[in-house]
Amino acid sequence: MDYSKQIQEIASKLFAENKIDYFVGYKQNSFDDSQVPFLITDPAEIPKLVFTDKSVFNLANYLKPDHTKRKRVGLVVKGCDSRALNLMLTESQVKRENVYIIGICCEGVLNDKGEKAQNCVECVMPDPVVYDERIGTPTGKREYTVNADIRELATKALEERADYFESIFANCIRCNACRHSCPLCYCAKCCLDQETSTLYHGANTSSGAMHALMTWSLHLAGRCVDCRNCEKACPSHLPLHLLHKQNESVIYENFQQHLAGMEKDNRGAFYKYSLSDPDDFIL
Amino acid sequence: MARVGVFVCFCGANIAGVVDVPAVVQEAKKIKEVKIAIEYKYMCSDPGQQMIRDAIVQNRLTSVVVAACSPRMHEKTFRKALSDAGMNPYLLEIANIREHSSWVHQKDKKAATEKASDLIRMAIAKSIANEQLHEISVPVTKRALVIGGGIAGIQAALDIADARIPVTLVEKSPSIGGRMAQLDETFPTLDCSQCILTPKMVDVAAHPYIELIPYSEVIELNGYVGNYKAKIKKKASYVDFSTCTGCGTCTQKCPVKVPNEFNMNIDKRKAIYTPFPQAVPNKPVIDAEHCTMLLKGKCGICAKFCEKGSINFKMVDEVIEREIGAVVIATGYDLWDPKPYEEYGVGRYKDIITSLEFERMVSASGPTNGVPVRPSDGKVPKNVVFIKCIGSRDEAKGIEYCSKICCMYTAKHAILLHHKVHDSHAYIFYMDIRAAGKGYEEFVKRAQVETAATYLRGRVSKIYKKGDKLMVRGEDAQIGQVVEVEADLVVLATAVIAPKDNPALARLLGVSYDKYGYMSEAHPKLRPVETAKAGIFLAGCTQAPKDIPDTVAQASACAAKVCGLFAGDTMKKDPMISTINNEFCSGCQNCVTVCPYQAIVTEEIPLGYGSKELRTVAKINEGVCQGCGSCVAVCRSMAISLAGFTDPQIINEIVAI
Amino acid sequence: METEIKEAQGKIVSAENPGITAPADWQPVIIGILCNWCSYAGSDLTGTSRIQYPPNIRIIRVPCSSRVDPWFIIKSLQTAADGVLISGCHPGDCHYISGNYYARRRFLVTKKLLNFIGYHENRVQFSWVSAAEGPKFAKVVAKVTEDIKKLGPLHRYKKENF
Amino acid sequence: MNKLTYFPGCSAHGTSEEFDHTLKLVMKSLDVQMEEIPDWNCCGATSAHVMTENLALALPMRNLVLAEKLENKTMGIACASCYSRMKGTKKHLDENPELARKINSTVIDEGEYKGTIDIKSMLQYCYEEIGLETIKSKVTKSLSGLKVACYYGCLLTRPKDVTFFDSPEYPMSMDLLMEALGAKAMEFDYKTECCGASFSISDTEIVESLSGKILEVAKESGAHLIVVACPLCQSNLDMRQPDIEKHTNKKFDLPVMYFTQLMALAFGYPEKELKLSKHIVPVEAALKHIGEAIPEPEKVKKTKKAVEAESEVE
Repeated sequence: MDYSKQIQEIASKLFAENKIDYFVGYKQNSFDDSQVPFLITDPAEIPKLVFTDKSVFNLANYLKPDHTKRKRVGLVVKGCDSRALNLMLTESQVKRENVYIIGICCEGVLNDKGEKAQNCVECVMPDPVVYDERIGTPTGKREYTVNADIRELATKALEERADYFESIFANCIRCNACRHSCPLCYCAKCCLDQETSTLYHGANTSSGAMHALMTWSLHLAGRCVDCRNCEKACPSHLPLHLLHKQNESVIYENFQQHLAGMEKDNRGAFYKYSLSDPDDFIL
Repeated sequence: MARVGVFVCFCGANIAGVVDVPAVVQEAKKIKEVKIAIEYKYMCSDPGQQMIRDAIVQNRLTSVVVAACSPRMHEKTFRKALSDAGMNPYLLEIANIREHSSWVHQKDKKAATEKASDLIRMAIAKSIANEQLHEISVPVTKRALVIGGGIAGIQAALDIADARIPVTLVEKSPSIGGRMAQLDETFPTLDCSQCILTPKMVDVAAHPYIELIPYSEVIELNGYVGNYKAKIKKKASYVDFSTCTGCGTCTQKCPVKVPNEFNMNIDKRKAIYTPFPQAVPNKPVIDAEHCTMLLKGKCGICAKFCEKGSINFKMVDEVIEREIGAVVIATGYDLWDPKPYEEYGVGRYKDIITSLEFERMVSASGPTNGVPVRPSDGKVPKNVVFIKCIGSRDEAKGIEYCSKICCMYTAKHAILLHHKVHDSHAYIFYMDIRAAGKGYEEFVKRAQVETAATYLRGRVSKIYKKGDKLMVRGEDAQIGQVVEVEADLVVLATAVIAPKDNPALARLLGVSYDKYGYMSEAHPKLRPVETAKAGIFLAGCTQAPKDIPDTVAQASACAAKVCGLFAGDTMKKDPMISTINNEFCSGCQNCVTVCPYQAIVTEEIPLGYGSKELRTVAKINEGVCQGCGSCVAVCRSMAISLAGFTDPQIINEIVAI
Repeated sequence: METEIKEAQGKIVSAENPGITAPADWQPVIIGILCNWCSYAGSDLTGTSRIQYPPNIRIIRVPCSSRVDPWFIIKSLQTAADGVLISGCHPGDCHYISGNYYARRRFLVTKKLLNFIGYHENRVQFSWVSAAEGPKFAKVVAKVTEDIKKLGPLHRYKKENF
Repeated sequence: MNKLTYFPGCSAHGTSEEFDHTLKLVMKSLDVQMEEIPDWNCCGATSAHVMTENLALALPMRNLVLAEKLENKTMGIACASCYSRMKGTKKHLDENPELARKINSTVIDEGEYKGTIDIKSMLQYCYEEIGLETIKSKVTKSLSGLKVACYYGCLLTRPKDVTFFDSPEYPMSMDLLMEALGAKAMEFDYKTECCGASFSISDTEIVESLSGKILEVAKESGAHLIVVACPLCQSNLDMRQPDIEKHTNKKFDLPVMYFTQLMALAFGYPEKELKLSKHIVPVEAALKHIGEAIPEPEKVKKTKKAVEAESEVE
């Protein structure tokens, strides 16, 4: 898929009609064939905008900083990105009138190995759920499948899993890149922050990392849209999606098939309840 | 640097008998923040409390740990001791080493002692993180809203008003009086219901502190205890009460006839009507569903005959607002529809009626002038069969619970029948006779002996027609045989059920209700008149089936509660509630969605110091917050903290172990 | 997986984490977080009715089970606790109307997540205990203690291990 | 041409031959093709389930398995107790698949039980599947003038959560069916009372008292005859009637006919087709009433007081 042309046209139109102050899209990376997020204020730069199956990042993240928050922004979102954006709207982090959303009916993006990324293979909603303008042909909601890695890990012995995760947590350097890259991690004070960490998680150890990442993933439980920004940002390449997908699968099967950000005003699964929620695990 | 005092109680042998108190005290002394650790026989005794007060002063303590019984027991006692010593009472922590150690590990003294030390260490750790808290005082609007003008509502309103507290009494029908007004005589004394009720009704109308709003409903309630705002919808009566004299000409002249619900539809009333002669207020209203003028624009006879010109067909519903401090719910009860009893021929046989229909017939002011008659042919019945537990205690057809009053009023009906029709005979089929109450058992005896009513223990399996008689076939369990009674009239003691719009009202008021639709009390034994929502109280059958004495008692209890609430100009409130740190609040409003009391609202604050731009943050309404902490646990940015149970306090406890 | 404890020369070895042994008389530490209105009152009743239960549990009082943030559990496992028990009012009985319903959702997800990263499911348990259920509270504590004993001491992610 | 899988039950070929026969006639003129289950067996009623539960389940189950082999999925059952056993069994098996598999594998060789059959009593079939309108349209000889008391017996509508048909206590389907044929269905309170069938062999006295009561109330209702939908009811009320009359020294002579016989009559079949010779209590006299005019019941005279009340009313 290559929607660069359309996006450039829309961008120039928006600037021309003075509908936006910023436009956030993707541009070709200078040193390899990957792409990077690209925020432009000057229409002259519009030709640099591209969108292909290498446009991996979730740009909703760029609505977090105050300066974009308060400007009129034109934004390119894929299915998953739009779900994140939807949740940001629901949690009133973004004013709807401040964003002009260009929704892409996504055909899936590639991972570093050049094959279709796992989250795209397992994608439940390739079409944008919120947009002003839609590009491509919608293919509709797909059936939910439990993440392959989760299924595989579930077959492993408890102890094996424990060792595996201990090794993961041991490699966390507590740089918080995951937090910064997540569009839904907009809190002013975060469970990952060091000044809270002494109280909450102890030092920079696998123990601390376990505590920090677990708490973090629980803060995103029922909200994570599986865009994998965190994973892409992680310098030690931790498979962070495992924690999120695990929670997602539990929530999906137990809480009325809740999926984050699918509809407007559908908050995370922890902010509502049903009388019929499972009770058998309680003595 | 924290300076903690630890005070360990022997509680006689209750604690010391199992826990090695001196050892525990030594353990406590090892902790560096602990400035003083002492033991005493009974800490809750005056000398015990004196020890604490002295220690606080002498050691300039910053927090106090009392290791004794459960905080649910003596927290208040010791808090008082602290404040008497000039210390903030909320710097107290209690280590529960009795209920949680000495009493439950009596066989393992060593473990019990270790556990006691741990519990104390936890309490110390927590107390170090304790903050000074101050009771919140909220202003009170001294006006009560009473919903429902039956005997419960009337009693509550009068008692509150007699304490010179203004009351707004809202009744949805045109007149107050409720079910009791429909009754003829009341058990167990057989005094005339009307005679004892109508004076109270008049008092309500005349009382300077009562604002009676008939023919209206509460449609909205906002705010919190002491500071509620209620919206009340006054239904259009099409009669201007200010000018109407209640002469009744309109009612006489009105040509439209409608089944009379006050008389259980046995006879008819007019489209413009007062429900019953003693109605309060005694002003007619027009029933818009049946008035031909309102429906077809023809007629208007009432208007022609009204000398005062009080009829106004243009009148519309009006919504008024009242500021109130407390609410009393007294919506009463409905009766269960016995239609499912097909084997009795309910609905097919006119001569099978419900108890309330019978009640209306024997009522002197009733549709048959106090004489029971067969609806089918108007003959006066000789043999009358009363069947109890119709719908009550019946999982299959009705509801599980016992309606409580049927045994008594059926006995009453037997007696009344005897009074009205001397040569009649009453047969009563029953499952049990439940006559617990002052003079109740004697009353039942009276029915059995004086009026020679035949009590048959067993269920009726069948009613069938024979000529113009109803053959009632049932079991007499005491002789273990099937018996058949030839009846002229069958009276079904149908179950008491919650009014059908109770759930809607409950949701609107924010109180909880049970599966039957009855309003739920805060505690089944110890808080039977309060709801879980502060400032809202329950009177009468809205909470559960009750007889008149119980209803009146509960209504007066509500009044006492309301008066207590209004005792001061402000209300003291436990300070253990949530507070929001704007700095960290990102305004996601997830806390707003989880708060069970709608205690969290949003406010706009400047983005930064002196900045023009605004941002949204959550705001706790002190008066409403009950301190459950739901919001704290869902606040990812840790912007909310719950006084008394802050994250540092709890974490300190965990880490201390 | 097999979680029975093998007796090995007067030492107990948990099959959950082999290599970790403890003296045969090892006693687990269990942190219990109870809601004030039902479970804490229930535990008080257990006391007043003198019903005996294992002394391993250390009880923390919170107003409502909905106050329990998942990281209290994680924190407990990271520090002294070998197991955690959290108890609240029965569904429908919550003193705060709906608190325990929200809590229930968090608990399920937390329990599964912990199990996913390698904690045995019995390490963290939940119960509904009403103010009237003194005997039940004793039973619950006994059961949880028994379960944890089977699992042996918890070694992973303990702060002192680093 | 609708198809219907038919389970006659043992009595259809014996005591209730007239039922079976007229049923077939009626279904023919209603253009329903009945397919009798090949090699069907006893439903186990009244005897099996007092002995061993599994046998009581196995017997009907085999019939269901056989029925599932036929392509039509609706089964019509003549006898009320067969109906009750079949439908009860199906419910039980569907609720306990484990048990179903067990019984299936151990005693039933005819194939695997799927639970795909929809079971209806013949009355239910006429009322729900065919419908009163169609039935009305087939009537060539109205039964006007004939007063009937419809007796459903205990099993046709009970238990409610097994049959899911009509009211368990005061059903009306047969009454309406009779009205459709032109007859007048009388108000009859004992329409679902027990006739004592299960004691019809062991303790006839009980039967006599119970059935006696039913006859008495039926007579009281002013009916010329009783209409039934179950062979056991029929034999109890009809065959035992002389004894009951002797026993209670009351005179009833209430013929007891199957609803299908009356349908056949109304559909214009000659009387001889009804096999009236099968009846103990002679029917002919009762059928004479057909064509009579029924006088309107005179209005009940009301007392003065009632009239006053009325005047207040109208």
